[in-house]
Amino acid sequence: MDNIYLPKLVKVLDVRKHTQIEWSFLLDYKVEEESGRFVMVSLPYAGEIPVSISGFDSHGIELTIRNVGQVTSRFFKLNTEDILYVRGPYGNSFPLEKFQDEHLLIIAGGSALAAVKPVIERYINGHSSMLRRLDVLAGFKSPKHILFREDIKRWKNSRISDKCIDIEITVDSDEDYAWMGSIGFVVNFIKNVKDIGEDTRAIVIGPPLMMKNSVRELLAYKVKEENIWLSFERHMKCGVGKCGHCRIRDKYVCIDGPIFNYTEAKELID
Amino acid sequence: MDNIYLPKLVKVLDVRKHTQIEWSFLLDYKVEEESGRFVMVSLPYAGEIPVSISGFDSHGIELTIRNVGQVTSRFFKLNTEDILYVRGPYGNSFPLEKFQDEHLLIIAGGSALAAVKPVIERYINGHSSMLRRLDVLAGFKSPKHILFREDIKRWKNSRISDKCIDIEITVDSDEDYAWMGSIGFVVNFIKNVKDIGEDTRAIVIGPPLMMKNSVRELLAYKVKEENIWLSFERHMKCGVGKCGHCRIRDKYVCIDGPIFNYTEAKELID
Amino acid sequence: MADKSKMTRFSSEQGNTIFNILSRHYIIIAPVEKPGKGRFSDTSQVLYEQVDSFDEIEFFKKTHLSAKSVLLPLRQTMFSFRDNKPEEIDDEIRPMIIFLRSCDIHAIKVLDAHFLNGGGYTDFYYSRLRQKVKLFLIECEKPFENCFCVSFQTNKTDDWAAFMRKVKDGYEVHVRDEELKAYFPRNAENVAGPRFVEQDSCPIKIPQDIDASIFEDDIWKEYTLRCIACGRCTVVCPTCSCFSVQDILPEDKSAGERKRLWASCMVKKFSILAGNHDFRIKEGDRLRYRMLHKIYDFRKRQGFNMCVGCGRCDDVCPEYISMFKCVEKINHIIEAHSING
Amino acid sequence: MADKSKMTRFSSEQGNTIFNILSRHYIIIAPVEKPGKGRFSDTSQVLYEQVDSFDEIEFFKKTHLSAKSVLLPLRQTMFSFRDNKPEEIDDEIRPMIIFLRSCDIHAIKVLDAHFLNGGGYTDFYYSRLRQKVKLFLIECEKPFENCFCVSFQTNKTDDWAAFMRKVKDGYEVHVRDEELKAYFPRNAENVAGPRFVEQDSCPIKIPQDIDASIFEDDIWKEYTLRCIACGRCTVVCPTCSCFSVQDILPEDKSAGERKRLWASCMVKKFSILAGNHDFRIKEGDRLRYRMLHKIYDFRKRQGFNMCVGCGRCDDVCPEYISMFKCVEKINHIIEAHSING
Amino acid sequence: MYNTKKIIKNAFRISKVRGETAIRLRIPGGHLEVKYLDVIKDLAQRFGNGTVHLTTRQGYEIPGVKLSDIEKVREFMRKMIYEIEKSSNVILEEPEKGYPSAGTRNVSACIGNRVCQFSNSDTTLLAQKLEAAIYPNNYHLKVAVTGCPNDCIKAHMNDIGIIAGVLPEYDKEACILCEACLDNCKMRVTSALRIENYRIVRDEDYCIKCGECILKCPTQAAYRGKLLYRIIIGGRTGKKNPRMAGTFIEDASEEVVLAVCKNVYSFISRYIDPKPPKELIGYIIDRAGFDTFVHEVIKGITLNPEAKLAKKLDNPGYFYPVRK
Amino acid sequence: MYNTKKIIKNAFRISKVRGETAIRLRIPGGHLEVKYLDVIKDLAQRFGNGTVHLTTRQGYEIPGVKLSDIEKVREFMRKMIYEIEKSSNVILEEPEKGYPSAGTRNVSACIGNRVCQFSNSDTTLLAQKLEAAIYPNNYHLKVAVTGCPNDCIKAHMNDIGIIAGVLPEYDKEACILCEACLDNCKMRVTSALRIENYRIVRDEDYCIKCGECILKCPTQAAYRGKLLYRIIIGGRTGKKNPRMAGTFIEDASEEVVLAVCKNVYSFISRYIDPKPPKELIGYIIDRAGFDTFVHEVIKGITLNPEAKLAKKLDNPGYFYPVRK
Repeated sequence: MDNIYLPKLVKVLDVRKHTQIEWSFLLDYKVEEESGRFVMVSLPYAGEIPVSISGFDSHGIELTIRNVGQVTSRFFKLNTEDILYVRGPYGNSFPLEKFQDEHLLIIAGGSALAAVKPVIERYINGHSSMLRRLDVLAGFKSPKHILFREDIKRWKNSRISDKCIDIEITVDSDEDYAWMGSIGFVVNFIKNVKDIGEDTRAIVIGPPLMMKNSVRELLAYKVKEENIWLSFERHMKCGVGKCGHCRIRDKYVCIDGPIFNYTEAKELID
Repeated sequence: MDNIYLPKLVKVLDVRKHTQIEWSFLLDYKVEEESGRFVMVSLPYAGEIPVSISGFDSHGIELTIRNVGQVTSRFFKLNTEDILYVRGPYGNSFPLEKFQDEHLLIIAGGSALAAVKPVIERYINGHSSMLRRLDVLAGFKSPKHILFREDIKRWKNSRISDKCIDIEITVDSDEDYAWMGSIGFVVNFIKNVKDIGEDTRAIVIGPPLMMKNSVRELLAYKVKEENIWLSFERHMKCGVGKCGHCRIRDKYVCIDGPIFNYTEAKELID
Repeated sequence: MADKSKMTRFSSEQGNTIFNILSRHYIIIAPVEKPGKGRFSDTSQVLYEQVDSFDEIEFFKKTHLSAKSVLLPLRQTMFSFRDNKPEEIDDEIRPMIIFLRSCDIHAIKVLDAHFLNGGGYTDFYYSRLRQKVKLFLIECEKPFENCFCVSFQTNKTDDWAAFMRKVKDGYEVHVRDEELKAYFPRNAENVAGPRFVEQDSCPIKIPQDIDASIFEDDIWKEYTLRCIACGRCTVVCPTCSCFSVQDILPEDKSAGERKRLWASCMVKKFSILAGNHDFRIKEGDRLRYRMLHKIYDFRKRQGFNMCVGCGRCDDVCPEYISMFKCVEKINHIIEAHSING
Repeated sequence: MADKSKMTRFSSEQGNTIFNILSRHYIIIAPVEKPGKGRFSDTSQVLYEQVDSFDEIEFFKKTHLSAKSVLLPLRQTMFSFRDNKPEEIDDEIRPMIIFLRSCDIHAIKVLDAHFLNGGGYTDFYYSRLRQKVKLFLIECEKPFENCFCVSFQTNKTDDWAAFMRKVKDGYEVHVRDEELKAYFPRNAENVAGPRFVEQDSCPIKIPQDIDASIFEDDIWKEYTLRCIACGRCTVVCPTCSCFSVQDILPEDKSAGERKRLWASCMVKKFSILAGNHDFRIKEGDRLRYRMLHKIYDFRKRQGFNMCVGCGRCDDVCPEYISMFKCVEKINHIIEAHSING
Repeated sequence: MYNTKKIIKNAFRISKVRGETAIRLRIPGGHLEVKYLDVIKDLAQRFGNGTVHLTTRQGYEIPGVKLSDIEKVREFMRKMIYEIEKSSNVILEEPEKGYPSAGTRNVSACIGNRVCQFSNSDTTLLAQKLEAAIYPNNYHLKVAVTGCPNDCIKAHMNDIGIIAGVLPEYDKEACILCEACLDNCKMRVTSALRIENYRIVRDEDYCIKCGECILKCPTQAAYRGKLLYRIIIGGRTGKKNPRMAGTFIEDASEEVVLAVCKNVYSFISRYIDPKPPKELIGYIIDRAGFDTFVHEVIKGITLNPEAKLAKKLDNPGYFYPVRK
Repeated sequence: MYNTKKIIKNAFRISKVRGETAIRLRIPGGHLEVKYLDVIKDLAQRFGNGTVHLTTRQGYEIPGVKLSDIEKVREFMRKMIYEIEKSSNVILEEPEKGYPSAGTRNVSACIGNRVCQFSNSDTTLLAQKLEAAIYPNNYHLKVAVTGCPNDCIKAHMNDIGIIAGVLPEYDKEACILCEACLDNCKMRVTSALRIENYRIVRDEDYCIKCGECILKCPTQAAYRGKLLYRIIIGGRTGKKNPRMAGTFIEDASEEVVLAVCKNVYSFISRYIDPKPPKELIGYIIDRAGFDTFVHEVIKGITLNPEAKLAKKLDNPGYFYPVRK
């Protein structure tokens, strides 16, 4: 019998630092590219946490981690060549087939952008063949919280070549007056999205309140419920539907999610 | 109506100091010579006390006072010519008629000698005509407590001229080894008294225990109860049988005493 | 005994008029019940006080303190020391009427014997007051608790200036004193004269002779364990009359006064000499001293008993020591002694 | 159902012999009453423990904790970090016999469904233990307080290796499991097979469908005022199986271990994310979450109810919050909603 | 099954025995007409285990009562609790529901001057007046009245303790200088008396108004003056800082006592930390400060002229050491 | 008339009402079978004024009884007092004479673990054992037993207070780290618990053995170990120096508690000042010294291994200022 809880020892290939507390780790862990899934990452005595895969690469996967807890702080001591415990990937992935040739609007709040980054990359790298149009709305708390600056710059540049891509980065506030872009909650920028309508496919990912407000706004723009997908972040201890922490009603975020169509998600009251 | 409580103002004629705390005051207060009686002496705010008359003189009376209380301490500030409040004399006197031509034994303890001093003086001054024999046994606590040293010397000297007088002065103890005379309680010297017997007349005066023991010894020497007289000292506030303090059974020491024949005294249990 | 035909009856309202006139000439002192004046909280007390109407008088309850304080004040000035010379204070002494029960009238006889004649000396201060006092008898319909006046033959008296009884809506009075007659209406009615208690609830046998053997008995040791020497028995006793003398400077620092204050043989220092020799230290001995005075020693001197059987000592003793029980015990001892000895 | 003719009876003494042999091959775990082991002083508690004789077993009282701790230990080592490499610990797992009532056997079916197949993953640790367990049925002559197994159809079961009943001076047993038959005598007697409770004292109506409207009801606010989030209901529940994971260095500082520990959705931090966002803070919401899982959410996923009606949550709640009452309230809400809405 | 919080608020206890409660009866001031003993006996025999516990706050606790019998119990004791409270002028509006609150505990009192010679007041009566002033109330408050500084009721361990005292008046002309008061005050109290110029002088700085001098005086030269109360606050036991109540107001009148006790509730309601189930007033004062307490509690009260407010609060006690 | 000292020794009170007494009944540990309520009611109705007072020491006081009825009262209550004392294993040799002594007061106890969830012991039972150990005795001693450091019985105001505690045992393997014990200990007690390496560590220096962690633990990983008592001494109110009892022995066994209480009497008898009517043990210790007290009281006692003797006695309280 397989022991689903036994992690594998994985080497850190590269560390990329976005902000003081948000780094990406490139791991020597090869998995099929399925955007939206997560792995369970741990170190002895630090504990185990679920981390979304923020990038698929020929060398392995990229995990973008925020240093906010006991576990993550241990990861921030890691260097290239160090070992991490990894098991997974777990969970479902974005239903890319549903976006084919459609207008896709991705709304991401804060570090949740990491989980949706592979989807964006996928379309940035080969948009015209796959989508009708791509809108990315990403909001951060303040300019210094912005992640993936290099990537975002690249995405924005790709807009020059492809008029059907729009990337809007906003910050909630800018106390340092250093930001030249938009200021305000992402939800307030939905109205700027071109051609938003009932057939728009939307991915919403981020803090609970941001997701709730964004969905409300989308529905106001007549986006159909079944065209909205959310990605849930929950406390998880196993990743495989056993520990119970991530259960919402009859669903386990780890195995039935983390991505839920809004028709399903709206019933998932904690 | 006479107010028995109103004192007279009396002048101090002379002050004679026997010991640190025992002085005699000669007062300009002329009364009949009746040995054994007392006067009520007071000063404003000091209070009033009964004091035995320790000497009768052509000028007045002598009071010998021990400085032991609130009242007496005030007297010890008096000088010649100062005024004292006096009323009395009160109480009965020694039944001198009963001693006529008899053997008289006077046993005195401490300052009580003062009360019996007039009796001694009377016989010292004219013995042969009045008594068969006079024995004086006077005891003091220690040599430095001896009162009336000059008088005693005079009494002792009178012995030389009159073989029927015997004066024995004892001290209870002599810590300073300064005393050349007898040492011991007076009661122990009764056995030395010559010709003691049932017809001996005895006056016993002094502290209660000394009186009790002396009487026991006298009775052992067959002295008849009716030939023993005691002088009582009691707390007195009026001197005239009203205040109640000196009452013993149906007797008031102030008016029925202070001198009691032993036949009567033995019934007087406090 | 009072003649029925000499009784007078008047209403409460008439009484007010009578009182007003009477009180111009006499201070009227009688039992009064004072709420809140008891020793313990929320208790009353029946006291002797100057009254302002007959209706104020409490006719039916025994007083806590006796009336002796009228004749022998708790603190009485003897004389002042103005200019260091003893000088009597010439307070005008107003005539007084005191309402008393038979036993308390007998108690005044005890005080009279002691202060007026005792030992050949007359007490100036007592005498001065006593001359001004007229006694109004009040009756006891039945004995109070702890009373044994019948045993002491103090239940009846003829020694009164007037007799007064409270009845429904008014008073019945019989005035004997000629001076007083003028103040009261003369409406001879057929009402009963003073009724006296004829039977003690617990008669007490007064021992005839007490010899010194009683002093050695263990009962006094028992009393030493019980008595707390508080002196209340002597304070309330109508015949206890011991006093101390103190020279006191008044608060205004004017001439000092020699005063006499009640003293009590039950209380510390009563018999203490300067130099601290005390003749009665044990409580039992003090109690014996007091008790024998009341029932024997006084009689031996004066021919009649000091105790008048009012029972106030028993009423007041916080330790419930009983005169009655004590006399009973003394009788037992005497009896046992006369049989065995 | 058990066939009467297959029953076996043996005495207490015989039982000792049987037990001794049986226990060479099986750890035998059964209800035991332990005096002094209650939460409150001088109270006892009925627990699941390894026993050393049949006579030790408490057949007639409901256990406080269920037997789930046998299959899902409170703290269970997952693997060690020897040389920093995750490594399963190869403890030999001995075959076990657990004595269970019908409801508790049903509870194991719930755990099986969750751990053996749930979501397509098999729980290694549960499975490893579960394989070694044989279930001995004990019967309930009548429902215990707070039981409602009939309502949840867990009152009866056929899923047991053996059935044992305590009778006067001995035991009656019916062994079905072939392996076990060898250990027991074969003296077929005409005794009754397991009796099952046929009627709940308070039957509970299990709601068929629960929509999101229930979430808004005020009853959860009421429960917030009552529930103290102590977690005892989940601890004693035979089907609650949530766990946390911790890496623990043993006291001897040898290789650390990753362990799983029971967790409870009623207790703080259960649903908290790093960064302190919690999805259920109010006690009433936690209670709702637990309650609906038991009677609805699990069923929706697995096809049968999670709650087995053992009533332990009601037995243990210090606030006397009742599953029964709560379901009753839910039914009312649903009813009202279906009428009005 | 049962709403424990409501049950507790109804003054029933949650017993350690599952499914059982204990009936708690208030006896304000501790004095009870014995006719109620029949009801109490019946309660214990019908619903309980045939025993009663006499509590240290002078109530009854009847143990072993089934929670399922609570309705029957309420009905059974309805009349009694109504009458007992009514005798303190507290009208229970729904006596059939039991006591309306349990936070404010039975106001207890020493035996008081109905029996005790030392007591300066009818403590039971004052306890009943206090009951009328402060009950029902959900805030946890323990009030006790004691008749003299002997404090037999242990008012010092209550949130509010009321110690009855008496101002001893003195009639010099009735004093015979027996020194009974003096000796007693020296031996048993604070030696507040001395003799000066043949009269007794009472030193107000030392006199604790126990009234013993009045009790001892054979002539009643010392006699009862005003009844004055010392109000002490903040006494308690517990697992953090057992401490004795400290003086808040000295020589208060009965009116002030009643008004202060009422006002204490507005202080509590304004400053209590709602988190712990029942923050005791001592802890609230610790947080809010004594000055705030004084300000809040004497608001609107005209103090009697003798009354003296403490400048600071002294609650002697100890802290169990707390790990930091 | 009446020998008050004997009457008082017989546990009757001398009332402020002349000629009256009050019957005082001992209820060791405060628990009473209600069948006695009939007798108490009869006593109050036949001999008293129809009321009873529930005392703070958990006895009954029946006021308004004529001293002259005392013999009848004794006969009337003979059987009851015999039986009640017998239930504490105290055999009254002459129950017809009433209680043989009154100095040692009713041993009182909080409701204890017969009802209360917090109580670590059956306080009534221990009170009854103590009654058997120390009653009758003429020395004035107040002993109270409380089930936990909450001290509802106010043991801190007794001459001897017994505070029941429990040594919490801990089964790490049953601990699910819910932190209920930790949070509670921090909020309500002394924060004696901490987490170290995923287990609860109890700091013996801070733990007051209240047992709350056991009550809070959902899995009973914290469970009841040894029952240990804290013996505190010298608490009292009064007119000189109200003060709280201080710790004498921590973590004593029941045997030690009983032995210590017995030995306290030999200390009292050796060191009491016979002059004041009833010198309390605190004052005796003040005079004799704590070391002498310890020496005398632990004489002949083998302390249980956990027991810790205090090095000094701390009695927090205050002194009424005494005029010098």
